[in-house]
Amino acid sequence: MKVGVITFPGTLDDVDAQRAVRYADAEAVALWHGDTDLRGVDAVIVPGGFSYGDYLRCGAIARFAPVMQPVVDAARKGMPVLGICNGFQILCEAGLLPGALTRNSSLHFVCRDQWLRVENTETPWTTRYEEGAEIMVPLKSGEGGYRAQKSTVDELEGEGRVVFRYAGGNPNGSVNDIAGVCSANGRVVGLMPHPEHAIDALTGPTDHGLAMFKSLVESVVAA
Amino acid sequence: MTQLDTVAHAAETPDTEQPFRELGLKDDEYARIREILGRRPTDAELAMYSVMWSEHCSYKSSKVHWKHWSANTTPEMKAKMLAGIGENAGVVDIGDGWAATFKLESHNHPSYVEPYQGAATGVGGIVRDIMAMGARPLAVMDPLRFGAADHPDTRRVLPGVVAGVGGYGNCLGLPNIGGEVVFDPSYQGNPLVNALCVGAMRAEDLHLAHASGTGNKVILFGARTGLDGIGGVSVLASDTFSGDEGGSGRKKLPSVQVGDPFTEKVLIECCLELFAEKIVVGIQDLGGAGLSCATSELASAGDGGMRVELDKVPLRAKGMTPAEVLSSESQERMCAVVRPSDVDAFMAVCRKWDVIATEIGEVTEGDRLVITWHGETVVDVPPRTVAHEGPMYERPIARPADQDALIADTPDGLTRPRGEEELAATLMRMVASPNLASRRWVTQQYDRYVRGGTVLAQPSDTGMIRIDEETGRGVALATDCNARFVKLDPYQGTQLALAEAYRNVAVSGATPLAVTNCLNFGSPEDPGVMWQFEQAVRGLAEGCKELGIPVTGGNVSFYNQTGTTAILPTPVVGVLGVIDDVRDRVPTGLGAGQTLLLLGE
Amino acid sequence: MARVVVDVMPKPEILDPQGQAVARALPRLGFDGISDVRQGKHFELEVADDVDDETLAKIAVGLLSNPVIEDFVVRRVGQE
Amino acid sequence: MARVVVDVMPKPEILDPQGQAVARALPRLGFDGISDVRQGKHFELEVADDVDDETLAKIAVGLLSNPVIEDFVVRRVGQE
Ligand SMILES: Nc1ncnc2c1ncn2[C@@H]1O[C@H](COP(=O)(O)OP(=O)(O)O)[C@@H](O)[C@H]1O
Repeated sequence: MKVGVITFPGTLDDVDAQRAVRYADAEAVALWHGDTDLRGVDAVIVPGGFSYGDYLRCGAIARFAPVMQPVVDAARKGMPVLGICNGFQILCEAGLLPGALTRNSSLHFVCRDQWLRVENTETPWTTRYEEGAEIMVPLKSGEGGYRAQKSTVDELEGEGRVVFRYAGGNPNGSVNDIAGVCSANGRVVGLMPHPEHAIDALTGPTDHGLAMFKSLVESVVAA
Repeated sequence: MTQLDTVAHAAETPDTEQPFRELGLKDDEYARIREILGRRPTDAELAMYSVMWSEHCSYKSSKVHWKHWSANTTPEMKAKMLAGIGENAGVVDIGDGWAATFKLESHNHPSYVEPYQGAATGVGGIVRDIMAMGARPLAVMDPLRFGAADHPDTRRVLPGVVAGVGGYGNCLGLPNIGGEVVFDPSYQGNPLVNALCVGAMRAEDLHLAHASGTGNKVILFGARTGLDGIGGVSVLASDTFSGDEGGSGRKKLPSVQVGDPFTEKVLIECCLELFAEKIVVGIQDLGGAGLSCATSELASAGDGGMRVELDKVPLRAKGMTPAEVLSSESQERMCAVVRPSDVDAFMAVCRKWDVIATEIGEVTEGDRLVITWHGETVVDVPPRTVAHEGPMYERPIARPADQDALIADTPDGLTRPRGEEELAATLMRMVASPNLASRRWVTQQYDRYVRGGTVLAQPSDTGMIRIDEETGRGVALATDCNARFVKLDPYQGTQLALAEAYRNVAVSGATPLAVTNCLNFGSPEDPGVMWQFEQAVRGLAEGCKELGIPVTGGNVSFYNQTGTTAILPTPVVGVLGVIDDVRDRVPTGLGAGQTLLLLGE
Repeated sequence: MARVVVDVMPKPEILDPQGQAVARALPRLGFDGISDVRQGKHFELEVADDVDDETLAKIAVGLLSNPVIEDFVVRRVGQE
Repeated sequence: MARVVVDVMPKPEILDPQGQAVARALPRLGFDGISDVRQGKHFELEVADDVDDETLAKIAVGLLSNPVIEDFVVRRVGQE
């Protein structure tokens, strides 16, 4: 199975996302921001970084890249899509996920090993976790505060669409400690922390993130 | 618009007064330029010489002491060194066909003026040095020194510097794998912002900065050239510069550069693709001294001359003079030498990354660097005289008169804590003291995970990154300097800095291989400072010989002082080691059930 | 050529940590009498004369601001 | 209470990577005719009536802007 990993100018964690895909025994396919089709992949990861420098607003310019149109189309048809950090911001800007990410309440960039609670294990990216499981993965962002209209937040909570919640302290002022959410059909997931940096205890704090990529492979194969 | 000061015009008007003193040149230096050229320099030539002959670019006060490096480098020490002092950064063979390159550099004065941008552009500059060797930059470190932690100005400088190091490094996708934060009142008006970058490449991909092959094209690529930091290098490194370029009628220009890390990130990827396609003959980063430096150094290191059409340089500001274009310190620019047959391929790679690239000249026969402006010659110089044959000074050296008194004032007179309670209170005070307290406020603003190769970073005393995912080969780095020891005994204090960095690398499981340094001192015109400097260089060189690892490069930052009071002498030493398999690293910290052994006395 | 200004502000109900940080710093620095601070972005665009208001609004809403969290105001401030 | 607006902009000769990023994006999105974009900050302050212009200028220069690289403009926009 093939998982596409998009590179925009300024993307940083594409190599890490590709490595995580390989660790889950799938093939990583590099997608370029200028691509107009998805090269036959079964799922797409929009990785972290600072696309276009994130000078205007995180993800604001990347969402207009040519590759985003086929991503939006495929996601609407049910292709699994994962947005990590800047990728989450891009998916929000592109309207695939509700809400927006804003400046951390501390006003500082924060890089730390962060505990998360897995709240929804039905998405293709989280089936391998037990509900309520606590995992530790790196968080590293300056604009990670999740915000949305109250009605949107209520809807997300009511429909179980909060996928990850910060545990052991809210690092950025996100409403309801939200660390990650999913689309109405559950196929598109976005989160601020970086599971792709936690696939091997040699280079990350844990290997707790690997199960996300293994979940995907299982879900796609089962489908 | 004043008349363009061409070479012909300069020859006709030998008596024109020139503001060489305002540009930081001494009378004899100016006389020497006239002697070299056989006429007065043009404005553009004066700008070039003044910036390239500044302390910062020419090492005019320190160069005579480099004899200690060569005197203490044995053939065995040289064996693994692929590039050494004189290149943009040192390169060492780390086995399996891999080469690692690393260097420390200072951006002290700019970071005091504008902490965020000063620190950010400091990171940007050292990263381009590593790129200019043909390597992929892999990680950064940031040894920092600030004034007293509770001084109001430290509140301005420290958060800005840390945000700048983080803002730039995080956006480039370079993990920050270590550094230092030290507080001492001597740095109050003069914080130290040193930055280290380490990179790696296949040994055969090593690129050296030279322009050879007559007919090869000179291509400037990256950001546009603006009025940033015009004369910055001189004003920042030599304290006597008024900021005006002389005769151009411009008001005082900013000596501050603003960094654009996104442009640099794209430039990195673009360069790596150019290297991979093997279409770069020579490459040079544009740092302090901008195009003055890049063109003269490329030409000087090559086997011919060079012709540059300066008006082709893409500009950001209107009405810039040739002298300004040559001196601009606009960031995120590189200069490459490319075979004519590869120019199209070169441009295609740049287009892919949306990087502006412009052919500005070519390598010529002969040995002159000729620069034209809309067809008229404004520079015609032997490039070596600009880049490599600047002035050299034997500054007076004298052990400070108060050194004995300083040493005599031992800690023996201090009261010691007695009894449990006093000991506990002392311990609490130490733990809470700024120099021993947790560095988390700083380190958590730095991404240490990006690229997935970081094996050790904070809280370890050594940073370690994996270079080869198949074999696990990696490098370890530590930077250290206890400047109070150096003040007491610059020779031994510097050796202690070396020994500490060496030990930190060794205990991580890596084998130390090479040394870089950033020598931060006061004014070289102060004989006491020069004594510290000479002792430090000799100490480091002889220490390296003892340990069997060479100094491969470094940086000198003089004039770090407030008024006449110099900072503590701060020769920061960086040691790089190699580890065959990073899985064998030794992490810091104890596990349950482990036995604690003390080695040594 | 005309100069166009676009001001983008966080919506009133959205938390504005930057503005709050300024508001908290003011009394510490001895400045009293400032009861609220909000921080947004200010853009200045040089615009050809044939760019109409509708286009400017599209740029403001589609690119310069995020309607989920921000409001914007477009003003033409002068000819050049 | 009065409302005061402070606009802070990068000095003209200083590189503005943010504005450049927007300027480069616009043609890609199909918006032509915008020749230059500069991006700065926009502050809105609620100010007691006895706060004078001198105080406002001090706040603008000391806290809201960085005089090394930025210019600012203070405007009183209305009473509340
Ligand atoms: N400026 C900095 N940048 C990055 N890491 C830093 C910086 N300062 C300190 N660190 C890291 O924080 C950790 C603790 O630093 P420090 O307290 O200086 O250690 P030690 O006193 O044991 O040398 C180390 O891993 C060090 O590399």
